[in-house]
Amino acid sequence: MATSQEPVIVGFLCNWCSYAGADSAGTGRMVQPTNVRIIRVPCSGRVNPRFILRAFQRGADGVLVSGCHPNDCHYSTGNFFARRRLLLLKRYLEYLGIEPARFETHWVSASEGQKWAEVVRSMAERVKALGPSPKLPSLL
Amino acid sequence: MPKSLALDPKKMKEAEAALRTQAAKLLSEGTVTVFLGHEEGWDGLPVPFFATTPEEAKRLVWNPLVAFNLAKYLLDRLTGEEKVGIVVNGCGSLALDRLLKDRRFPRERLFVVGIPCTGLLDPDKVLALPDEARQAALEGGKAEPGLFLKRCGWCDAPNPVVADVVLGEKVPEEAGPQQYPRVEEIEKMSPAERAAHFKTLYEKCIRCFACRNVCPACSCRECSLDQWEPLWLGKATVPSEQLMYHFIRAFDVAGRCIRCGECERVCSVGVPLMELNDKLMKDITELFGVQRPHVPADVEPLGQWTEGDADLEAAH
Amino acid sequence: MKRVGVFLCWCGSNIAGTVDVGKVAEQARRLPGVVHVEENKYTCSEPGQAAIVKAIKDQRLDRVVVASCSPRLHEATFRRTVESAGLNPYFFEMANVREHCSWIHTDKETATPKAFDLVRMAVAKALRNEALTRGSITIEKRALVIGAGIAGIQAALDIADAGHEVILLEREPTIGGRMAQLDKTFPTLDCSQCILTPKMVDAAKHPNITLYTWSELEKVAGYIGNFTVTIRRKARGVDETLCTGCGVCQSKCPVKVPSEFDEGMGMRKAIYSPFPQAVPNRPVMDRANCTFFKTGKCKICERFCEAKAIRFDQEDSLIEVKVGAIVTATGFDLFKVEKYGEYGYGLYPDVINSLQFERLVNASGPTDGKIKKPSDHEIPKSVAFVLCVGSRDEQKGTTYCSRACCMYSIKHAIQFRDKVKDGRAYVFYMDIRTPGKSYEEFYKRAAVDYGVEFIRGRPSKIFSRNGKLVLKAEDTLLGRPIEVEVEMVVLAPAMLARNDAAKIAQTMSISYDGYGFLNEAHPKLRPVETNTAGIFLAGVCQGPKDIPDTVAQASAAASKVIGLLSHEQMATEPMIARVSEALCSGCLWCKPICPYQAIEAKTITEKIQGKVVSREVAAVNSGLCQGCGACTVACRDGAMNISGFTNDQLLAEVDELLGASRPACAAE
Amino acid sequence: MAQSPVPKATRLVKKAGLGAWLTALAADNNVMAPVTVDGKPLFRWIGAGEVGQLDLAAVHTVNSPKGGVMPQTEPMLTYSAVQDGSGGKTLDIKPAAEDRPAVLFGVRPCDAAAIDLVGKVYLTGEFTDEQYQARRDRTTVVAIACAAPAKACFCTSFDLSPGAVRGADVVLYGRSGPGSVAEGDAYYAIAYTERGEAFLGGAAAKAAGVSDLPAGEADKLEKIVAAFRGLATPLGKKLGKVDVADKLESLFESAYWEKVSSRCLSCATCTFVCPTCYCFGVADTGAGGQGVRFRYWDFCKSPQFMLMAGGHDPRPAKKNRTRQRFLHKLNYHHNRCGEYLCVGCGRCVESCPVGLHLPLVVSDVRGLQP
Repeated sequence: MATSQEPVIVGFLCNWCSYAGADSAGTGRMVQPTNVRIIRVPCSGRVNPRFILRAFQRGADGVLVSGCHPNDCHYSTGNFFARRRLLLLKRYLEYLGIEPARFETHWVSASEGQKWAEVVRSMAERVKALGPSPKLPSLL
Repeated sequence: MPKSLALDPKKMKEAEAALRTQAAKLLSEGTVTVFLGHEEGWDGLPVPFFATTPEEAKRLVWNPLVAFNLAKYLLDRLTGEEKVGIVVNGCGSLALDRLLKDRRFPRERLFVVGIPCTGLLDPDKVLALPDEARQAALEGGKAEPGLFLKRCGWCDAPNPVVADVVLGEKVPEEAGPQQYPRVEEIEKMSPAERAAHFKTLYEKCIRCFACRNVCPACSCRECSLDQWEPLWLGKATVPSEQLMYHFIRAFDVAGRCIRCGECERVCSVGVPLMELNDKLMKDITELFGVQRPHVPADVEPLGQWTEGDADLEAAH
Repeated sequence: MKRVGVFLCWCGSNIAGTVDVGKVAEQARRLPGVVHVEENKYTCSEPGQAAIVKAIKDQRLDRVVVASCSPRLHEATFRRTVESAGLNPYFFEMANVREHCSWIHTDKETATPKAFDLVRMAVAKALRNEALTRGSITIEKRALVIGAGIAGIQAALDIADAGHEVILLEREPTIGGRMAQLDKTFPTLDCSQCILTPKMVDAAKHPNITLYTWSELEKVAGYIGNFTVTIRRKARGVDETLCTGCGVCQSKCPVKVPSEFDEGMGMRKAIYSPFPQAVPNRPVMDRANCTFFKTGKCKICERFCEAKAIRFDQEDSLIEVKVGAIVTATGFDLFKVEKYGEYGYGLYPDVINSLQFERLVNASGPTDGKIKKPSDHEIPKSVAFVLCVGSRDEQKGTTYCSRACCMYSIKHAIQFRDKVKDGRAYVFYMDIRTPGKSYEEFYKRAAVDYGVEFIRGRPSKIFSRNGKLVLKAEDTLLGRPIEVEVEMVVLAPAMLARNDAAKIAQTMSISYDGYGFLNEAHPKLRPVETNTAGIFLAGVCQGPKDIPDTVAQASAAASKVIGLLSHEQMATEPMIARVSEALCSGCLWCKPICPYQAIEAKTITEKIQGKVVSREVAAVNSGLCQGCGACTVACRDGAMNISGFTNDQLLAEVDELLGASRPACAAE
Repeated sequence: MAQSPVPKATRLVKKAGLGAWLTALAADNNVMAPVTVDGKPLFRWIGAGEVGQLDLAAVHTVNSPKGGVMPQTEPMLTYSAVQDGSGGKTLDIKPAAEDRPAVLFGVRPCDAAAIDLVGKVYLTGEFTDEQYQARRDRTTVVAIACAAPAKACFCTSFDLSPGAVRGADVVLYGRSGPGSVAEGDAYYAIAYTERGEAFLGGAAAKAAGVSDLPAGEADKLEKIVAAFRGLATPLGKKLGKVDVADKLESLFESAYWEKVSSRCLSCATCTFVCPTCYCFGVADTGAGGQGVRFRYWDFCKSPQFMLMAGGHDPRPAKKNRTRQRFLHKLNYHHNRCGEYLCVGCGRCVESCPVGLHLPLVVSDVRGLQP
């Protein structure tokens, strides 16, 4: 069986904007690379930085968080809290030696299928250019 | 190093006498049923000590080696009605305030004796000195800057911020932006160098949890790192799990760390934990404009936001 | 052991064309917990759903995973299917292999393993799904309508007519709002007051409507079906029960101040009703201008009041009301045209704004309906109407179009031409926007029948020359600079959100946009709901609109309220936050993060080492919580979770994707 | 000491040859040795490239070499769900791969004794821990006698000494004898087991220039070895022989435990640095039906240690847990095996952040009223 060597990007998408945006991209048949696996969350504010670290720890080559544009949050403020946490996280990951391009956050609305497709394309490209994420030794 | 760090053993001796009197009074009058302080331990170093009688209060010590923050012991007394006495210096009071802001102990059950601080010495370093030099440091106040606790080097809160009574005079405070030279050094490394640097850190750690257990910002009833469902942290002490441990520990105290450095001090294998905590504090200042991120605030920096926070999307 | 059934949908060739569904099925059989795997042409079809029901029964499935389209499309469908087979609907989980896979990929070799990854993740999550039950909350069958302009009045009447109690709140002395200030309405030119005042009276007399004027919203607590609203009844200075509305106090009061209702074009007294048809017909005392409050002497009104209704010592009072739903209809403010210094508003008395023109042209206005120049009370022979003052101007005003100004300015031009037969009316516009029934015709009539002169160009300057006002502009149709001399200029200001809209929004915990307009839950599909359940929007507080749209939206909001209040109980969504009290340390850092104020401290008692102790923990109000999950991240204890999106479930998805297995299932 | 152990072979190795010895050993063995990392002496597995970091100066590494025979994390088996012949599923289980032979080099006599002490727990009685047995069977312990015991050393409070042999296959004695910090230019390498004898005769030893004892040095050697074994330890002198097992029988309910435990941080420092603490937990890691079952060090000071499903905890407070740790070492184990579960290495004295350690408890207990 051929094991895929394609990089894997874990996407945490808010249900109301970005997940719907990714649906729009699908409905519009906007062809994208196969690297992203989407995990649906209610809001970008639900994304615990620990989830992101867990993904990297388990060998993800990239992590992508996407939510509603600031001021458009379905829950009004969730993405503002997310923005703070993830700003701090972004710098922290970089500090720990995880290349900055491996972790990105984007604001994609339900109607922005085109933008979502572009986010996927460009991030996949950047992560591919970096090569596989360096993995720390584990039992697995 | 702040200028106020002129070790004054004589003042401390006076404070010690006043502390014993104060604690004995509180205990004899029944204001408190226990008083949290230090006594002289087996090898001459102070160890945490909990006096319950005026007699025992005489054993309390206050000297340049009382490095241990006592606030965390309050958690052992959460269930109960009795009032607890505690002695704090500047950083000790920050630890206490941390617990108060985290609603982990009721203020009304506390009687806080504050002592302004002229600096503390690193017990391990002092213990390693030849007898004469040790004496000179402890009794003569002649201590090289390197002998002080690391945290004294960046201290901007030598006076207790929480106290019911203060023994001794206020120490002049020097406010200024916190410096993070070691973080700046690491920031200059390449990503690969940084990854390698922190890998050595993960490999060293034996995951004894002393850093977590001593930390005044880590006060959960049951640490999520000890929980099985979900298993936030795997039990294997392999570098990938150590990364997770150190990430979660540091990120959970981000914005709440008081920069006491106790985590690093109690680490038996020398993991430089403040390299992680300091980075987050530095960034909280840079990103969110919190000028003294180590001072407990009414709303934690990550529990709020402003419209003006940096555009995360553009940060890529 | 859990028994998971996996149903793989072909969606005709929509999925099967790009994903080797058979291969995914083969691999899925190996997954832990999976006891049944089945492919369907169309899982959402009748036979597809029947297959799920059958498998649940035959295979004793306790978890169901469907790999098909987006859960946003069919999650509800399949939950019902699962429920119909006797399984808790929340034991269902979905893998989106169409929108997120087959439709966006072209290569079967790579799309197939990705589809399998998505299935694995869904199975891993489903294994941790829990039975959730919808709760129910009792509904207080009463509505609050905030703002009694035409939107609020319409909503209140509709709700009241449906048989529900309504509290209608208005902070001005009278209901009626902006529409009461208008003279005629476009495009029919029927008299605004004539169509409004009957509704005002209806509202006042309706047995189901309680009117609180001169009152403001103080606090809103609670949640859908159970709001507790605190209202500040401002001291009126008049005992409303005794006052007969005779008006003597007003006529005797010696103080004159510019009338807000007349937009400063006329005067009012310190004790006053804004206009004769005010409802209720009870005056209010303006303490800031009252001589007694300023000097301690006067009390003339009291002397003349036969009903003995004057109360100098009256104080504000707070009342609390319980309502099940709230309609927000707080209206709008006008853009301050002073911001366009080059237009000379404030400098030249004959440069006025449109609402002032409404008062001038109104028969019951300060000039009895005669269009007179404020400077010399002469009738102007020429008037220029300037559109988009503050609208569609990023630099000085707002980016948006205020939607009504084209039409009412055309109306103004027609009214002017009607009253001043030899006058000339100029309209300076950027685009004339007439999207409404009979609107375009109205515009044509103005140009053709009334000879209104339309000039496409935004004036760059208005200045005075020889006692006349000169508008300097570029006629963009002719492509040349022009100067037009007139005797009066009317500026059409942008409609703005109320200057305290943000405060009102915060009081109610609803969101608002950068201009302060309140946000609807969805711009197309939920235009009158807000993101706070039980709070609805009507009128310009949501965004600029004209009267017909305002009334339509008000009735829409009312119908939502009526729908809500027609139930005794309401089901609550179970996918909301929950606290593990055993783990909660009671730090309550979750509390400030909650956008719905759904988290409160609660004291619990428990036995610790034989001792009974009490301590505080966080408690989630299931009526308020909307399930966003922001609190879960603030919770370091791991005590806070979102049902349906628990930490355990989300980590399981990550672990499953990246964990030990990562088997690819492409062609061997 | 009851009777002197009998050497099986006696050799001399130049200090300068140690590096070559370790390098040669590393080719076929996993080698664990004391190295200094950022100022902290640690016992670590070292590769051939890290031989230069060998540091025998510190008497105590922060951690003990117990990880050499009881890794902190040790895979036990791997499992994966596979299809069986009939379209169903079955679990494919494979034992963990075996490591290479191991040499624990530069182990202090107390730590070597600890390996033997703990070995009894795993290898005697009704149940033999096969994985532990296999690991012990492929491990050679090369101890080094302590020329200058540290302040916290108290091995002499038990039947041990800075020159003790228990648990070691080979013991290195500094040629210039105890008392001098510089241990001289060479060591006497004495094998006390067949494994040790083979080890000294092996190819790696040759590469290090391990030679026969120069003629006429046998007497000197005997004196020096005796001197090592007669050497006092600072804390041992203060503490005397540990003798509290019987007394503790009556102190289970003593208020002392509450008092002494009150400052405990509930961390694992004492347990993890202790050469004789051996408790472990078992866990799985993996996903998608594949994974690894492993054991890992657990610690009785943890509030989770005895927590049972359903929430009951037989040792709910620090008092219970602290009492357990010390009674285990000073009473229970003594009752079972006739010796204390402590070798006096002094690490708890040095590492406990709040000065709560075994010698303190021993001396306190002596003063307690039963």
